[in-house]
Amino acid sequence: MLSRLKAKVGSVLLPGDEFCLDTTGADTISLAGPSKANKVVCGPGLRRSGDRLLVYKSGLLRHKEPNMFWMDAQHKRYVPAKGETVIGIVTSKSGDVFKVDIGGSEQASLSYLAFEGATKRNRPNVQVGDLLFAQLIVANKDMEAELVCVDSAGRANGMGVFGAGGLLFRVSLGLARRLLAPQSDLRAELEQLFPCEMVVGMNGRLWVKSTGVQRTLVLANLLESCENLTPVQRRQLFGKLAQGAL
Amino acid sequence: MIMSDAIFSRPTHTFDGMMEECSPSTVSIREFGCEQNLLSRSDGSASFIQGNTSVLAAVYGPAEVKVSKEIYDRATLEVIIQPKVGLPSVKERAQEQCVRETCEASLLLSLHPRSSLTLVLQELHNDGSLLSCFLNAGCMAMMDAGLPMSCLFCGVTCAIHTDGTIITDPTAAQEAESRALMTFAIDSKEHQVMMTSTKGSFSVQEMQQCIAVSQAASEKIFSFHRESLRRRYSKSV
Amino acid sequence: MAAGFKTADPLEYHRSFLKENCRPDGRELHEFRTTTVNIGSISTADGSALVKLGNTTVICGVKAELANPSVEATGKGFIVPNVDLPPLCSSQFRPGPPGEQAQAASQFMADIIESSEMLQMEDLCIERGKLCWSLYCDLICLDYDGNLLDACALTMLAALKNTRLPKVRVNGETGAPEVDLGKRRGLKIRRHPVAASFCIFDDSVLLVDPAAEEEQLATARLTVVTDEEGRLCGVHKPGGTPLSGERLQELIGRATVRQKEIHRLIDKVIKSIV
Amino acid sequence: MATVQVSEAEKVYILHGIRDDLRVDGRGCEDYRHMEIETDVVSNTDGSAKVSLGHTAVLVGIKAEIGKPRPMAPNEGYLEFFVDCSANATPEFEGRGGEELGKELSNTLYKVFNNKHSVDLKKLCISKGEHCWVLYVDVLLLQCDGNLYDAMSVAIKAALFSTKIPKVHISNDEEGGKEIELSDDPFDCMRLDVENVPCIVTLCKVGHRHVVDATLQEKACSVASLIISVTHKGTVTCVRKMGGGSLDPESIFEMTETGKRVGKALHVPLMKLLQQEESLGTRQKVGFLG
Amino acid sequence: MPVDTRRVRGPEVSQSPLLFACKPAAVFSSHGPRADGRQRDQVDVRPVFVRCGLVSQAKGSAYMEAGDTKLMCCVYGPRETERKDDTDMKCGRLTTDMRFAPFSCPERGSWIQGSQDKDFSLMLHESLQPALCLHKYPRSQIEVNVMVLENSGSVLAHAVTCASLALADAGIEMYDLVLGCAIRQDGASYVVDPTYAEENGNGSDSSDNQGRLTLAFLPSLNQVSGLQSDGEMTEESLSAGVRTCIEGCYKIYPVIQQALAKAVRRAAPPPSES
Amino acid sequence: MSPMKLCVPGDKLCSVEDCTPGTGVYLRHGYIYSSLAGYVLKKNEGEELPVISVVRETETQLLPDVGAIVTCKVTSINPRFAKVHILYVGSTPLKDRFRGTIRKEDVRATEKDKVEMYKCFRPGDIVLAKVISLGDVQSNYLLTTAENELGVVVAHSEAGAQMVPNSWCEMQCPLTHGKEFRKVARVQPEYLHA
Repeated sequence: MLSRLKAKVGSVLLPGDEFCLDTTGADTISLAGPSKANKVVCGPGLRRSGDRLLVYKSGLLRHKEPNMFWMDAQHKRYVPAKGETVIGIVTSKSGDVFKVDIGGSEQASLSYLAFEGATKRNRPNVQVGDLLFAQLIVANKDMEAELVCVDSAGRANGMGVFGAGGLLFRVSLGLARRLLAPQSDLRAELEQLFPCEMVVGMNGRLWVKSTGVQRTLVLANLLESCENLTPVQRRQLFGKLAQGAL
Repeated sequence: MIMSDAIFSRPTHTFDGMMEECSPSTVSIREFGCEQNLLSRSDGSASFIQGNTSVLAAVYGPAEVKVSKEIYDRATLEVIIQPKVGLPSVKERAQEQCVRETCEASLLLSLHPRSSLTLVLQELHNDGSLLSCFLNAGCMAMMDAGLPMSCLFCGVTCAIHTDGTIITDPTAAQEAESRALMTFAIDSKEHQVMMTSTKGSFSVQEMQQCIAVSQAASEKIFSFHRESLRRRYSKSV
Repeated sequence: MAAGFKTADPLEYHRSFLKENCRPDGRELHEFRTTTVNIGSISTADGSALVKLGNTTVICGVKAELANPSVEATGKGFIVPNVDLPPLCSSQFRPGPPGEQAQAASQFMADIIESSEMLQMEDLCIERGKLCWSLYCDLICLDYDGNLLDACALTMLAALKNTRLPKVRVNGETGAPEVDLGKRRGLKIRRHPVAASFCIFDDSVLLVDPAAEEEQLATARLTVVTDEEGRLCGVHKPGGTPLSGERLQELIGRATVRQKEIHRLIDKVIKSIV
Repeated sequence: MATVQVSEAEKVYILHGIRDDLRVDGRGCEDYRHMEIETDVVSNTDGSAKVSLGHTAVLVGIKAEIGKPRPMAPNEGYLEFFVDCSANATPEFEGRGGEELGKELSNTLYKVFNNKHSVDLKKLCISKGEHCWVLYVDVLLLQCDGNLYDAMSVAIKAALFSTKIPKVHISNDEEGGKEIELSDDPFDCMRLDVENVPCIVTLCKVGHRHVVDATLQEKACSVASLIISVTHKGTVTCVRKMGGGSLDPESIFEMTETGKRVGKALHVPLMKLLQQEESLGTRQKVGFLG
Repeated sequence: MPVDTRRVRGPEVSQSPLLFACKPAAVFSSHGPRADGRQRDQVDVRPVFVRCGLVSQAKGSAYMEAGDTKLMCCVYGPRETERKDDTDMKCGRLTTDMRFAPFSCPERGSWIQGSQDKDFSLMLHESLQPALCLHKYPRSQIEVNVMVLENSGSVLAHAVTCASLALADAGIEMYDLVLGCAIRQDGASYVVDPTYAEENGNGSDSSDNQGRLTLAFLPSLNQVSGLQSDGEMTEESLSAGVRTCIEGCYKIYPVIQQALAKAVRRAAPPPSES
Repeated sequence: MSPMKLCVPGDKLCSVEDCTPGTGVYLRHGYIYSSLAGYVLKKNEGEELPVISVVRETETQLLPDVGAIVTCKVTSINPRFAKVHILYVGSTPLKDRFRGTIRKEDVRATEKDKVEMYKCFRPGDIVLAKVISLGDVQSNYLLTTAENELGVVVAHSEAGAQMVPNSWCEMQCPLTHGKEFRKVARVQPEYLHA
């Protein structure tokens, strides 16, 4: 009964809502290969139990072809997921790993060797308190999250320790995702407004650096206020700023 | 203790939280309302108002857990109830147990093993049906925090007046006049009884009637849940 | 390996028994453990009782002290029940102030006294507004093997039935109380509230009088308190698996039967002492 | 309690020495270390004393306050002991460690004074069942170098000796109640008779012998010790076995015998010294048992 | 004074009726036979009743009655040491906790452990430790919990005996059993295993040579593991008291041995001699 | 047959000239004393002196000792070690939980540097291991699984079903047929019907 599910895409669902995925149902949409097409992929907030699909987080139901569904929710606490890029703070060194706070329930670990060009002899220069941009290669409920600062080809690819300057602050996870979306209006508009460097972690941490401290601060404030603005309001605000003193 | 300070450390100015009200029609419960996401430091928060009774709830977690409280295959949930004045006493501890075990039954704790969840419930004003308000505020705050839940729940209090009539969601004065008081937590899936806590003596029939009335009242609260969520998400598309 | 199974995967271990409709200790699902009551064994207390519910052992000593009635209720005395779970009774309890479970149990005992009206607080008044009795019911668990609430409720009831207060009169001239420790009389117990506890296993199977391990593995716990007139004076289900009204009805039926059994037992014990 | 690490070789050396009545610092088995006593050292107390024994230093302050007699003894006052093991004395006292030792020491003091003769409690009664003097005895351990009990008891005796309790006048007011007036005159005061206040002698069993006033090293070689509080008459007000080992009944008899002898001998110069210091009126350091 | 928020609270102040008794309780006289008919100046201990293994949750347990003195002891462990330090690596740690039920004494006690209870715990620790083979339990701790249910005198002495029984029942390796005995010196005469009244009474008119002595003794090794006295005694009566107590310990030795043997036999049949 | 002799701690059993001390006894001044309450057991072994022991049928508390085989449950893992609760020493269940650690280098005997903890254990797994050290003040018991007979004996798949071992490093879920990596112990007969 995928049709029932699809009909709900974009609407609010609550924990406890459930859908039947029974393919033998009468109003199954006839598809060429039901077994293949009906293979529903459950994203965050949804889980399967037998032939039922259960909602366990409140939010909006989202859908991506062919059959991927997930719940889009507004949360503040980050739950690490594999493959996501995050901004972390190095909290301690122990043995051959760094402990990095990424805002999850426990600290993630990062090996000395997971940096571009790092070897046992040539250790990266990382100090406690440094900011890092890194990718999660292990993240699941049973294990400690693990970070790397290299891609599969062994390149830094933008990851690693942040340079001096810049400002780190927190935004909601939803805003971070909006900034990272492939066609983000928000991002485009910001870039028009100021030249700046911006790093967005999926964990809701944002690092910005612009020409001068004042501009950096304005930018940070602007982003924080974007949290609750409709696109129209936002454009008005940006417009005002563009004409303003800065 | 720190948690409760956090609640008061910020004025309740709101970002995208909103106030909504709902006037019940058939089963008579007082006007109730809820505001979500009104605290910035917690991972989820809600205030719940039933008539003049109001409760503020904050959720923290999943966060790091103390080794002594770590459970290897699920999250550790802690519920802290703060009375309006004074220190929590044995009565609050018993209520904490009721709220905690109800939350534990609805949360999917196994999805966050070896982590801690904390629910802080601050009584703002008590005008009867406080335990049900704790439950309602707690549920809304957990929803706001996006914790995985198998279902929602709500709390309903019923009082049996000395003349035998059943009053749902009684005020403090009505509670004082009643000869029995029952609070139920009802789940959103099957509308069954998750929690009961009673005071006074009553017959079996009376209790069954109260359960039926509470189940009817729960429908309203659950549809309110959905409606308030819908409005909240309508803003951010 | 059966024993191995028990510690390594206790849940599976219990399931394997429940499949056969029995329990690891050999009981049937709806069977209470052997209950014994012993009263008056502590001579330093004004009333005392020791109850064994299977292995679970609780002792209660009632100490009566003289106090001033509260301003709000000048014609009433006090009953102060407290439950302690010392580290002696199980390795799961640590030394220190009472934990959540002990506190919740204390509150539950206070609720039973209030809801059942087993004792009229007016009976504890000696002179209105001036002097009254405060009965401290101190309950100590000596062996914790589950179902604390049933055992505590029964111990408290038996200890109160056993309590005999000394004769007191207020001296008209000095206003000081005069106590005649030699002359004592019993309390008037008006109702006999009896608790019956259940737990639900795997969201479905219902067990009566759960042992410690069963309690720990259960998905819900429930305690029903009934008196001799079949009225409910406490339905306590702190959370867990949702139950339907019909299911509750079934449990209440079992609790009513239990009340009769226990009431008979107490009467027998009291008679045997006199 | 503060401990030191002692190697096996050191232990053997100490043990053999003691067997021959020769201790590492040259003392015999029944000798005390150098002791210094000062009284009236803290101005805002009613009585105080500081005692140092080797490197162990103890300060005792006594405050007299008016309280209500205990219901079981309406015509007596009472003493309250509090021992503060500050982390100054040794870092081991930081946190719980000091607190526990403090409890242990003060509990022993209650036992030592739990008899009718040590201090005349009836003298502390002001009006029966209503008012009495409560003496708060606060002990502060300044430095820890073994044998806390003995140093503490000597300091308490000295402090009690120097205690001056203001005289009290009771008058009836108009409503039939009683009014208590304290004398303002600093010389119009009551003194306590400390003759019967016991001193503690700690005997450490080292090898087959026992020693008085053990140092930390000697203590580390001992498995058990016996503390004995002895009055000037030689009666015993408290005995307590301390430490993780056990003792032969015969050695207990020997030790109590020694304790009595040493304790009795300790009182004589102590009282003399206290009276001397009193008569001098001025404060000066006086060596004792040097 | 902070209020105890973890217990059900009663009236602000309440007093024991004993304080207002019109007829004072019988005083302890220092002449003639003792109130319970025992002989003075003789090693006349009360008959003891002991049972091992009553508590299902504990590793070992013992219940003991001596006259009206009733106590229970449970042993847990060896379990992982909570706070570790260097000595724990080689040697196990013994922890003792002794507390009084609030109703155990003529006057109601507080739930909160007083300094006296802590002192008892410490004495218990010092009396037991010499008997235990702690080096067999590295990295772990053995917990001894004693609950006094009724205090009718000589509690510490009986607590020592009871605890050593519980330790033996738990299968903890020991060099010897530990037995306790107490005496009350009253002028020239003495009473062995004093009752509460004898212990706390004022005694004879002459207030000289009044004291209490408690001794813990390893009977097979002939060693004293615990000794405590207070009051005021001559050195001679102290030494005599120690001898009397040792004699008293030997009196209860066979009872304790038999109780243990019985417990061993009940726990398991003899192993086959193959 | 005469009933077996019972003894309590401190009972003098015999002289060292008559017997060799076994378990549950101690030596003092040339005599053997009992340190337990139990049955006195004498075992004759050939020419030598008989061994005298005191035994209790009720499980005497065993502490995990170096060399002992223990059964434990994995409670958490990270790339460097797995934390476990020790449930059994040999076949004796422990009443109290002791914690242990299996370090990465002690998981298997070969290719130690290539071990990935996540492919060896998961929380909840039941593991057979051997005690290699009692650890120091900071650490717990150190355990190893570097033998064929040691490793995971019971594991549950993501779907919650008990998995069946495929090889020494892989197990399979009977429901979903999904495969998961583990350091599998060579199954011993007594575990088959568990």
